[in-house]
Amino acid sequence: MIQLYNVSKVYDNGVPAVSDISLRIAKGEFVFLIGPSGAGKSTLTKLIFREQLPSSGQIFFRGRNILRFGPREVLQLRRQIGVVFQDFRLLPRKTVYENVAFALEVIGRSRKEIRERVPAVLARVGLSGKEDAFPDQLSGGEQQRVGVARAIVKRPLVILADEPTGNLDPDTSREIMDLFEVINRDGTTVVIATHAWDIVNRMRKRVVALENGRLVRDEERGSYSYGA
Amino acid sequence: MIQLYNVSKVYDNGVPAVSDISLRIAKGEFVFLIGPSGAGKSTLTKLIFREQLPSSGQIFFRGRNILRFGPREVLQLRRQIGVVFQDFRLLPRKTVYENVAFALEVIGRSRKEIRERVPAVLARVGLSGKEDAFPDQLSGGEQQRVGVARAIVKRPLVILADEPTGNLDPDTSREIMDLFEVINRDGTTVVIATHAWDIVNRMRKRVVALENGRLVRDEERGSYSYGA
Amino acid sequence: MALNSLWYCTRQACISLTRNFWLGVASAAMIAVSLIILGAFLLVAVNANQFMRIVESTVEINVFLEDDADVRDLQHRLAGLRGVEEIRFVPKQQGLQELKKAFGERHDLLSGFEGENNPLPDSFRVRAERAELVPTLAQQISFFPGVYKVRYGQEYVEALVKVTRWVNVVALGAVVLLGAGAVFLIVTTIRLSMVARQDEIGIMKYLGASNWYIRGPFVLEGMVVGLAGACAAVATLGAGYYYLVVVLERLPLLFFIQPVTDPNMLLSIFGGLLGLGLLMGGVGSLISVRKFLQV
Amino acid sequence: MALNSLWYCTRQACISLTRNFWLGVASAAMIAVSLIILGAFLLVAVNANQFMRIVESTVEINVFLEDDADVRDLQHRLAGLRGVEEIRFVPKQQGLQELKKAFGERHDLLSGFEGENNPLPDSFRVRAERAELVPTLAQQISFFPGVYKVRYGQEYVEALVKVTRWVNVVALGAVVLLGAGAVFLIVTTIRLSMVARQDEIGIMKYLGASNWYIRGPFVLEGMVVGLAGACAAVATLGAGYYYLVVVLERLPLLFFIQPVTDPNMLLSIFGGLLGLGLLMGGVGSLISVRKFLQV
Ligand SMILES: Nc1ncnc2c1ncn2[C@@H]1O[C@H](COP(=O)(O)OP(=O)(O)OP(=O)(O)O)[C@@H](O)[C@H]1O
Ligand SMILES: Nc1ncnc2c1ncn2[C@@H]1O[C@H](COP(=O)(O)OP(=O)(O)OP(=O)(O)O)[C@@H](O)[C@H]1O
Ligand SMILES: [Mg+2]
Ligand SMILES: [Mg+2]
Repeated sequence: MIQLYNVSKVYDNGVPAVSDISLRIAKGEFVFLIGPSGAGKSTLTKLIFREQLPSSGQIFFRGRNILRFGPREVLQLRRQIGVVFQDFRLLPRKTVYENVAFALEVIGRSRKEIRERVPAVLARVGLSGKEDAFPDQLSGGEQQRVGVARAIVKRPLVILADEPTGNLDPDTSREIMDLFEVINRDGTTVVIATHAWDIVNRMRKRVVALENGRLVRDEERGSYSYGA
Repeated sequence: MIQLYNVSKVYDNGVPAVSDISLRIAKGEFVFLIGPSGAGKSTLTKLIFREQLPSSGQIFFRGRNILRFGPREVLQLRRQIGVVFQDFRLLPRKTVYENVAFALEVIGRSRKEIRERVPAVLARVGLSGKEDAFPDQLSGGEQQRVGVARAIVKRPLVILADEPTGNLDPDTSREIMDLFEVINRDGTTVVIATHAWDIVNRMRKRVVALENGRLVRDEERGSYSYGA
Repeated sequence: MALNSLWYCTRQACISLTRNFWLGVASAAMIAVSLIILGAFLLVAVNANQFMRIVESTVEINVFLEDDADVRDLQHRLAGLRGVEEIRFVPKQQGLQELKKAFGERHDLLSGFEGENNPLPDSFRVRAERAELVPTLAQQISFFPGVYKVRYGQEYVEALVKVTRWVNVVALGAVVLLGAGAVFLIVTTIRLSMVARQDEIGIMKYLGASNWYIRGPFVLEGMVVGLAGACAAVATLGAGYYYLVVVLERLPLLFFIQPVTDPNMLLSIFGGLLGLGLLMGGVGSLISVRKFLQV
Repeated sequence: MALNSLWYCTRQACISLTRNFWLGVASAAMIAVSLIILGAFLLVAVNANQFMRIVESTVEINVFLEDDADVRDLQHRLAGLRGVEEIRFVPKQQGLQELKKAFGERHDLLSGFEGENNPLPDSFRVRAERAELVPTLAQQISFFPGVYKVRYGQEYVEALVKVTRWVNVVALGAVVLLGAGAVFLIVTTIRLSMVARQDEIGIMKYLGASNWYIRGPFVLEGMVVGLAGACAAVATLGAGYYYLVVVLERLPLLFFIQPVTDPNMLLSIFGGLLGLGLLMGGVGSLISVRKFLQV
């Protein structure tokens, strides 16, 4: 599904965020991306849906080099990926309902389908009753769950979730992670960057650990630990 | 230090975020505020430094009713409290150094003192070398630590930290919490709203639990649990 | 699908307009102010032009005839000239009357010249279509048989021609400058209001929204705001101009200030302003969004 | 402490200006465009006023004397009148010469009136300070001993007075309107650019920053931007006006368009524009920030 070959990213100000990473994620996998703060987890996910372009290396999505994509193909790429952003990135002038519906409108779904799916997804992340609230009328955890709902509502091929439970209590975190697992069982590839060591240890999925922008560990059924 | 008497907050859109809470926090205490997502933790902290006004009830800070404060006294109140915001609220057009220095400039500290203290604090939260970066050039966890540095640099009477480790890995989270404990030992009152159950359980401080806007538990040397 | 998109754009634009009501009002007001200034100047320019044409129409060529001139033949010749607007024959008696009138109270000075003693010749008064044609016409006429002398206010005509050209150049220049200024003001306003939405546009891009999907509502919103501003401008200008016309009519002595009331001309000015507002709103939004679409 | 604050404001304003360079340039350009329009109109108004005054100065009262009038005494009386600008004595010979000139080529008509036969009386030509004084003066003079008749172009003077009043009213109205428009444009621009910083201001408030601490840099920045825009406007207007003056001088026939070149007048206009830019930038920022300080 996703392949990275010797990918490096040096930001404009000279910070090397990701260094020489090669990685292969197959269709249907469930991957935890772990590492200390500033290790390059977010940068790696941004490279995959082309928010950022790598300084060197190649990135393939479904066998095609995304660095050669034209504008239309970039759109298609992003429509096939559901992203949960670490900083939420909700549309501030749209209600919760509209924010989630927007992800479906973008991919051209019918209004009927939107009216069915959006409330169902909001219920699954525990936001029933908050449909008409604007993002600045939500608690931190509620905003985060809107981000999760927006990513999963379009049933994408791949879900990239960057720290999706950072503002959630343990119970809700577990529910959200279970939700990702259910979606993964239906065949969706899931990549989650996280600091939730308890959940990583409990779920025993593939764990990819970064440190200082380098890949330091890649383990099936791994646990939360990195470095020496 | 801080007293709340029958405080309730109903937001403009009719959401009752905090209901009839009475609470007393003595000088030098260390309090964890816990509760599920949307329980009203952030609202409670916002009430204390007068970002929000309660719908009913009284709030006292150092024996004085903050609801009767005029503009000048509100400034004084806020200068005596160091706040870590759940959504960081860094000044986007200032560098990391300037963001932290701003908290000292506001309370009228000399430039010499600023030049000494800011780098020291940045070093303690592990951000040495990031002084000249702008907030949008930082990882999520780095931004959060800038927020922590800004709150503690002015050595306030009270620290209100809203989810200060949500974007930090376990090791860094522990370091930050240890930092708060050190500061608390020097006499600073510390109130931390958090979901980090592991840290709450390890540190064994006073725990105040909210659920649906109500105070459901208040326990010295408590552990992370709420509800029935 | 296309209809679906149109519906989407319209709905989004409506939502955005109501949720950002004050931003929209501010932008519309900016557009209105710009267009009022531009429109007021257009009206001034049109009126200046008409005023010059009225002044021009007062310029006459005096053609004095020999005593034995063939009046009919000359009349035909004059009528055949290009650029002649009007020809009037003035027999010498009438010429004397006019001279007396010019003398006013002292006309008794001329009392000895009545009847047979009238020393004035017969003459034609010729009006040209434009003042600048007068010198050439005068020269052509002077060669006609039976013409004793041709006279016109040479200095006056030359000055008039120069002033006319100047008024035209200045008016055109000012309208172009003001137009450019208005366009600049409008585009900058829209761009400034767009900065606040920069993040929004970026987020939409990351969600895979196509450029037109993002632009559409903005452009429609811009057009609505632009049209609203232009309507306000046209209403203000129209009312102000109407009032001015009414007031000027009440001052009969200001005979030489005859405001333009040709409905076609006024409609094309006001219509042009409306179109400009619409266009500016739409194109301005389009250009402003473009900058933020490079994600 | 006060010095410290000033230093802080200056430093913050400088940092902000360099980091938000394009926003500053856009705002300055908006201010420049507004002030250019306002300034251009001020110049037009000042020139129109001067033009009217030149036209007024051509209005003369003809005072015809009785044959036995005491010229010296009359001259004294006329000089004693309020509102008289200039008095000129015209003996009857000179009167005849002027009449002949008016007759132009046909002056031979008057050849019988030379010397003793001259039917014209001696006269004074009186110029008033302002055209509107002419009717009153004429009446006063007509009662003086030795005055045979007083004449002036009554219709002409009345029309002139009305036009002058109109030009003044229209010019003042337009300047006020354009000034209000410019102020509105500038304030709205600053407010729009402030929306982008709304969050920033809120954060500063929550950190305990006093209102002046937040406002200071914004106001200083606004003043710098306003002054920059005003400087651009004054430079453009100054160069354009200088060019116009030079061109008009080269057209000697446009005798009646004498552009205002009085340095005091021009300096006060340009200085006023600079002050307006500075003030608007500062006050505009102050007002705009205020809205966001209510936290
Ligand atoms: N836009 C940017 N410009 C410059 N440097 C950046 C930018 N974004 C991130 N960085 C730097 O790149 C490094 C990796 O950042 P990244 O956001 O990928 O870390 P992360 O693993 O997601 O950390 P966290 O767990 O704190 O979110 C950090 O040192 C950060 O300062
Ligand atoms: N500005 C607001 N306007 C309206 N409702 C609000 C606003 N802020 C919060 N709320 C609502 O008030 C309730 C409590 O919110 P609060 O932010 O205090 O929760 P919290 O305990 O901090 O949750 P979290 O752990 O997710 O941050 C929530 O239901 C939320 O939707
Ligand atoms: Mg990250
Ligand atoms: Mg919260």
